[in-house]
Amino acid sequence: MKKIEAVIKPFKLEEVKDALAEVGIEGMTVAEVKGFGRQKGHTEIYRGSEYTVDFLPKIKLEVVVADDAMDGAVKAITSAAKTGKIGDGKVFVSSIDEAIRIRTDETGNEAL
Amino acid sequence: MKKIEAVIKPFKLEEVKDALAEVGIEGMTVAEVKGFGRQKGHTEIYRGSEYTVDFLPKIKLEVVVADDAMDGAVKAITSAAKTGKIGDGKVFVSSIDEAIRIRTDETGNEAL
Amino acid sequence: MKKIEAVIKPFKLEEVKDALAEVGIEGMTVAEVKGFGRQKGHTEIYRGSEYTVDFLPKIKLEVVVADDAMDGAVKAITSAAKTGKIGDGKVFVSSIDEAIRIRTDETGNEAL
Amino acid sequence: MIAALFAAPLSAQDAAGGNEATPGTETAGESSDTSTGTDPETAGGGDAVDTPAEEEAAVLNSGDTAWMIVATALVLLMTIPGLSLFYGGLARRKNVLSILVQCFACTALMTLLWTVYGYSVAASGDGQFFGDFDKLCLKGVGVDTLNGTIPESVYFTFQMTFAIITPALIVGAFAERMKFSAVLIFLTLWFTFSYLPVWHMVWGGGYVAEKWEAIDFAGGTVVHINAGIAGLVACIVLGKRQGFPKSPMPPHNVPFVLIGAALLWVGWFGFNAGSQLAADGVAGMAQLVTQVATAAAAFTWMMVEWITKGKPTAVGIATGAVAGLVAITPASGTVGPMGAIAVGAASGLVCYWTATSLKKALGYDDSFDVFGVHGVGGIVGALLTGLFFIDAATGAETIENKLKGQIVSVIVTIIWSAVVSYIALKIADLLCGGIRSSEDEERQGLNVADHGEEGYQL
Amino acid sequence: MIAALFAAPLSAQDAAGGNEATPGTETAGESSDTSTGTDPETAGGGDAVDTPAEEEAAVLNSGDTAWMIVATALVLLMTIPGLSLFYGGLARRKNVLSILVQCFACTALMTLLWTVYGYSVAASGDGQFFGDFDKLCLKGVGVDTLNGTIPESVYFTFQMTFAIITPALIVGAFAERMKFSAVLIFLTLWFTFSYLPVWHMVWGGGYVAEKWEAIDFAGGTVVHINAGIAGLVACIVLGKRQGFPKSPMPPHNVPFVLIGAALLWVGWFGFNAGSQLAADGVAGMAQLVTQVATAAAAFTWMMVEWITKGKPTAVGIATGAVAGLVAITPASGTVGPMGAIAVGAASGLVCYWTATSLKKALGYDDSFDVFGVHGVGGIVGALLTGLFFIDAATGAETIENKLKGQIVSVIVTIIWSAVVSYIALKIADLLCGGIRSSEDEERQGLNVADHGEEGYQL
Amino acid sequence: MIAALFAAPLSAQDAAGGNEATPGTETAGESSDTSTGTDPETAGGGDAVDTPAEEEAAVLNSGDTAWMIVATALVLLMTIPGLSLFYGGLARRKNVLSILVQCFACTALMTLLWTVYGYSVAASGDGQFFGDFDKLCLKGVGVDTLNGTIPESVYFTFQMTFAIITPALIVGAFAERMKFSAVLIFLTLWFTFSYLPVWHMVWGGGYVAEKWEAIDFAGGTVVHINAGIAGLVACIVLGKRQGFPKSPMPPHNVPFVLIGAALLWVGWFGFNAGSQLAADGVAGMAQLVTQVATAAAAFTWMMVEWITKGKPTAVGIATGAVAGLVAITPASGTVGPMGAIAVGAASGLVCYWTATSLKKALGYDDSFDVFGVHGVGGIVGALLTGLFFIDAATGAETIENKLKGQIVSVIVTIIWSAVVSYIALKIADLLCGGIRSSEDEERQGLNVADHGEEGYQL
Ligand SMILES: Nc1ncnc2c1ncn2[C@@H]1O[C@H](COP(=O)(O)OP(=O)(O)O)[C@@H](O)[C@H]1O
Ligand SMILES: Nc1ncnc2c1ncn2[C@@H]1O[C@H](COP(=O)(O)OP(=O)(O)O)[C@@H](O)[C@H]1O
Ligand SMILES: Nc1ncnc2c1ncn2[C@@H]1O[C@H](COP(=O)(O)OP(=O)(O)O)[C@@H](O)[C@H]1O
Repeated sequence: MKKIEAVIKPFKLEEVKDALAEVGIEGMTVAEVKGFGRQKGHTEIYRGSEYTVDFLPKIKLEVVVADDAMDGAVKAITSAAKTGKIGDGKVFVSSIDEAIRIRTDETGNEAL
Repeated sequence: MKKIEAVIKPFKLEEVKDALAEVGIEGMTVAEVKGFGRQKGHTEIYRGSEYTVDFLPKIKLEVVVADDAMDGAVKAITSAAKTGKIGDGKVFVSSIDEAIRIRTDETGNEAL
Repeated sequence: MKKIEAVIKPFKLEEVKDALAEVGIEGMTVAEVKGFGRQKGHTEIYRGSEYTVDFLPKIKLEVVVADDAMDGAVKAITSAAKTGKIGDGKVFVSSIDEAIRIRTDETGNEAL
Repeated sequence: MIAALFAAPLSAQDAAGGNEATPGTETAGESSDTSTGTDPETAGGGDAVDTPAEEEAAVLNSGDTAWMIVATALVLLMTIPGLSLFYGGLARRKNVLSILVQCFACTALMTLLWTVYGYSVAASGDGQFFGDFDKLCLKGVGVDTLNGTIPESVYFTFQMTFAIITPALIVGAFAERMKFSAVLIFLTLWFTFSYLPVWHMVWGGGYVAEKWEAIDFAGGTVVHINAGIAGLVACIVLGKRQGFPKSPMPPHNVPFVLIGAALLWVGWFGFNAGSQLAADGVAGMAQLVTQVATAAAAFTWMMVEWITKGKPTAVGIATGAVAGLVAITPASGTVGPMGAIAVGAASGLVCYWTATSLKKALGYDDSFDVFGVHGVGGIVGALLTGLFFIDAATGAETIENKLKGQIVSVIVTIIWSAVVSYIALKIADLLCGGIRSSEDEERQGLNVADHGEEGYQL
Repeated sequence: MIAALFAAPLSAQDAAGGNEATPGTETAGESSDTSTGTDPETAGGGDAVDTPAEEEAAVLNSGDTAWMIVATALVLLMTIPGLSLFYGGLARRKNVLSILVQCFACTALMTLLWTVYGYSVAASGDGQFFGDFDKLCLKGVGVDTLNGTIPESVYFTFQMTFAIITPALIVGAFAERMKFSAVLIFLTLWFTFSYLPVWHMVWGGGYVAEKWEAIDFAGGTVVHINAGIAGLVACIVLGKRQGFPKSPMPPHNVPFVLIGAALLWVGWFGFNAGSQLAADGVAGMAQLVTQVATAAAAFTWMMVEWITKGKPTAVGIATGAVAGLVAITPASGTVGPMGAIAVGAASGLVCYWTATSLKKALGYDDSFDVFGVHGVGGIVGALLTGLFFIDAATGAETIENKLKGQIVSVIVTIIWSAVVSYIALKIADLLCGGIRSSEDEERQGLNVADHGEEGYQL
Repeated sequence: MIAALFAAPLSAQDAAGGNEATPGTETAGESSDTSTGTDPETAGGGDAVDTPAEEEAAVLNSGDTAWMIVATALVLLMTIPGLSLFYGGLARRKNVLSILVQCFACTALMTLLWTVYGYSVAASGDGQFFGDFDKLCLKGVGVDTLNGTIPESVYFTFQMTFAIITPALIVGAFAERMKFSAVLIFLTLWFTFSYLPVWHMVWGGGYVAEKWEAIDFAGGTVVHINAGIAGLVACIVLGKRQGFPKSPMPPHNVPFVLIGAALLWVGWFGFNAGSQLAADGVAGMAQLVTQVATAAAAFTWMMVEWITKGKPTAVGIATGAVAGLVAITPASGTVGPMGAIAVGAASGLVCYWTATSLKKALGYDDSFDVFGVHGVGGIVGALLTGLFFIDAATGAETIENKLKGQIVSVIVTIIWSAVVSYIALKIADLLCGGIRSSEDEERQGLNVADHGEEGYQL
């Protein structure tokens, strides 16, 4: 099994979710994170002094899929999350040794 | 070393923590995440219009353990987190190449 | 490519970020997490009853780097995050199969 | 008939007490020269010192003055922090500061405009639609000038707080998508060419008051219909927020919404009972009916939502309360307790229907239902004011003519405000090179885009 | 002796000033017919217009009216947003809206009930336990009806705000686990069969007032003991919240707790000084002792916590302030500044002990310590009121008989409220098929379960 | 000249109205014996009952009393929750509770100190720098004692609220790094040896009032300069917060900042108009100029920031409003509407410059700009008060001597407060073994370190 971690722009979450649903992926876990990279932040002002905020709000999406479902899932994510502007984010793929569904103790692909 | 990632129901955190302590695991990192899966969300109302909230609050638990401690840890988590109802969550296991304790620069199992 | 996950003390984030910049790493993702370990928590009081809070606020930093950049990155993090006091945190290294930059569909090291 | 029923407590008492006094007449006991918030003679406070007739009658009453100083503070409390929180809580987190700043800036700006020319144009002189310039910069108003039994300074500041909250109400309609600069320009123009003339027409002895003797005790038309219509026009001209109505936009801080509604409720006593300009029986009854109507509206909204949607929401009960406050405003000087329950229940029902069904049907994006609550609630109140009115002096019901007056004042206000709003928006559009924030700014949120700040660091 | 010491400033002054006037007597200068909030004759406001004797004396005083209109607004402010925030902040995030909605709905509901029958049953007629139906729907109350020197409408609305906050106080005891429908039914029954009769017994010339001349200037028994006992019974009948006391349930928003406490403090001036029904020296002294006692209680709680727990908490100092406000309530018309310090310090100590040690010992789950603060604080205040009372007219200390009256009124209230509460809960239980939320609803939180909303989107 | 322009509305009116009455003179109509908040005779409220002359004149006015009871509540509202929220929101999340508790504890502590000896030392007796002990524990003050037309109890409590907010203001300067115990000790010493004597010198007939007849209608020197200087000294002695100014320390809750500013604004009407101690034309004009000056300052700050920084911030407009409120305080009894605009605009400009440029240049860490806003704003106001003053009685401008008096009072206050603050800090240092929290405590945040609580569980 593969774990796909995607860091995307927050307002793209809904579209990505729908895109994944279309390729049959019905489970995922998301977290609010802050991202630092090429995309420049904005400046804020407090009592006359300005400072730059360069950690930008992003959404981190984690999906564990069967090996063969991987390519489809990655494509779905990248195409749905793309705006073409700096800061669209990244997708990272890694390997999962085992997956277990707590409720049923099913393991492997059945657990997903 | 293995990394165990478990997505569980928030109110189960305490029990899982205690279960892990019993098998001698004294370190973990948790994050508040939102989960999407089989478990259906609830509907909310705002000025007459209803909408479904299908990302549900979950807790993601990360524990890195020595290879031999893995099975025990996984069992501890699954049994403590189980309610038998949809939405209990998943456990994912992956491999860790290296671990370092920042304070002491110890590496490998000593770092855990 | 390698993924470096570091759990550090929140007030060390800026220093770690700068240290990584010095070794040429310009991208990272951070999340607010809570940590449980050797470091003891504090006690709080509510209407006369005291209770211990043992999940402490930590920052989890994720950086994906090319294999050869790994050692430098790890050193940068550990040295910048170190206070020598219990609770400095951990660094975990694991392998990444693939990385994609959503904006450009670049893959591998180009994506970082 | 029905009116007799709902206004009964008043007239019955008038008989019993052997006192003809009724709000809206010249014989309301010790508060005679201030008993009618709508009386041409006194509404233009300044006149008090001009007409020799009232000159001698004019003696300062410390009780009335004490009440009016406080009423003024209460009405300011309605805007900041009351309305600011009500709207700010309804906004999405990324826009909360833009709402708060718009309310604050409106408070500061209108205070200055009202001082420099607003008061004079509204309350001085007796044109049909506008007043005159005799009191620019408070010329001739000093420590000892009186308006009835209170210092004119107090009357001036009390009315100023109305001039502050009315434009601020509109902010809720175009929230989350309008440039801050455009907001300031639009509100300035609207204040000058819609608020002031409508004030003069209804309270300053102008067209509506003179020709139609319409009743607007505390501002149903001048404040609420006037602002509600401006809101509707503005949100239509601006267009919908990105993603509306597809993606839900739940309030980011519901407790703020309820704090805001609560402060509006409390402050409204100053608004309604204060409009009597005296601490007397009419003021007391105005406070009573305000409380009762608000409760009836909140309760109605809650029950209707519970029945139709399955759950009574916090935002719902708070919105219902505001709807009741709006509707009782014009009637608060003439209606009785039972009439108040009717007014409240009616506005709860109608506003619920507007803010939910009608809005969905027509598809306009009135962010926080300024039209649905203030526009519609104000109309409901204005009409029922005519329906439940009884001329206690004669005891005769004069519903027909009363209703006619009310209907006319409503129509005049709607048309006037709509036209002025539209033109004002176009002018703002020209001056600001577009009144709408850019797509990216709207997405990023106006906190950072317009004000360079984030709402919270939690 | 001790009493002489603590009430000294009053009597001393009475001598010096060569003026017998003292709160609670018939000779308190220009406010004679309203100086005793507990005087059977005037408490039932309506009587003012019935007894010919007072008929002629009855002239509206604009100063008194101004103060009472504001006092009414202040007491409403205590419930919304004051109490709502105090309780809402103490709740866990998942339940904050259920608290706010319960307080809001209680405000709307009680306003209607008080108008329709509450006022009449409490304040009209002279039965032993209940009043009569003469003033249903405010029959006979109009713009010109007076109660003493203020419009009866104002007296009615002022007392309404008491009828609102008292049931709302109970909400804190059964918070986070009771069905919303059951809450409304329970509060309606309790209001009708416990609040109204106790009001009538203590303030309406009923049993306690007549037979025992108990002193309750602003509502120590009628409001606080009454509500505190209802809370205790309710939380015991309902049972503990899941996880109590094992898992900690810290407040989700401590700043809200302090804002709420602050607004309660400020609003309480209307509650206590307003109970004088006039703007005079007694009202002024009532405000003074309220401020001093509250400060003493807050400071005491802070120091005790600091010493015993090592740290003075924010929730602690806020709770201490509320305890002081509760305790001084019945005494605020008769005690002097030094007595106020004693009352405050005593309540701070005793309530701290109840809310911490006693509750732990007995193991009941009074979510926000309604019994610990209002029940116990009310009892402390009621007793000390008798202890520090001095009959200035005679100068003689009458502690014995005074104390007896106070003790009786406390016991009567405790028993009455406990019995009614228990029965009311059982009835609600039948009507709602259980008064407690389901396990899942409680775990999910009542925001979503009862109201279909989340508190924040942060 | 210029003065004539800005104070014109007043004098013009005086001519027109054929009435010499002007605030600050002995002939201001029916409020003569209370018209000068700065008049030695009446400021020391107690005197009212001592001098036989006033004895007979002294009759309670229910309107004035009604207003003053409410004004007292309004000024308390300024500290809790007003100032607490303003400061609490500006703090970082980890310190919000320490701010709130410090404000609350200050409220409780100062209430007790003012009661036990503060009032007597400040307002009783006629020494040059301190009063006497005749009124310790309110000796001789009872229900019937009057101060002018209001009960002395009300005057006492009203002044108590000033004694509460003044030390509380200082908290903002040393926020986020001072031990709670040290805070309490420092404030107690400062209150005793700086607040009380300055009060006596300026309002109690002491040195400044007697020798220089300085005008301080509502507390520009006594409250704001006094506190502002103490804040500056304290933040310098304490040293900077860790990371200041390198790492940004943005407010954790900007909506709280705006709610706080709004409540300060509303409450300030009690502060300024209340200082007239009567509900009359002077009070009305004081409220008017307070509103206008505040709006002018908020608007000025907003525009300056918009022009210089590119964006108008929420914290900016709120801070500007406070700057305006501070500056108009001493002038609110004598300046006219146009003068108020000038005072507001000037303070907006100068305070903006101080809080941004000057602070950065000098590098001191005045956490929430207590010196920048209250110290500097107070000075601006005090000087302009002299500049815009017109002696209407003679019609002659007496700027020179007036200005001299103002300058002296400012200098005396600055020196006195600075010296006392420094010594008080040193004493606190000794008693607490250091006044500064440990490095770890500061990093962890004072919520947990000092109070064992976290602000939110969100
Ligand atoms: N090396 C990395 N490791 C982990 N996350 C990264 C890395 N580089 C970028 N990111 C994440 O991807 C987000 C987008 O990257 P950025 O360089 O800003 O734009 P782009 O993806 O278009 O190159 C960043 O905000 C950060 O969260
Ligand atoms: N493929 C997946 N990848 C990552 N997380 C998942 C995946 N499927 C489910 N989850 C997580 O597990 C949680 C529970 O899954 P769900 O299907 O709702 O119930 P169950 O675990 O009982 O099958 C989800 O809320 C989500 O957070
Ligand atoms: N086995 C583990 N798996 C995952 N995270 C861990 C583990 N052990 C510790 N951590 C994280 O590292 C943080 C610091 O660990 P701790 O034992 O407190 O101090 P130290 O790192 O100095 O040994 C913890 O708060 C937790 O977030």
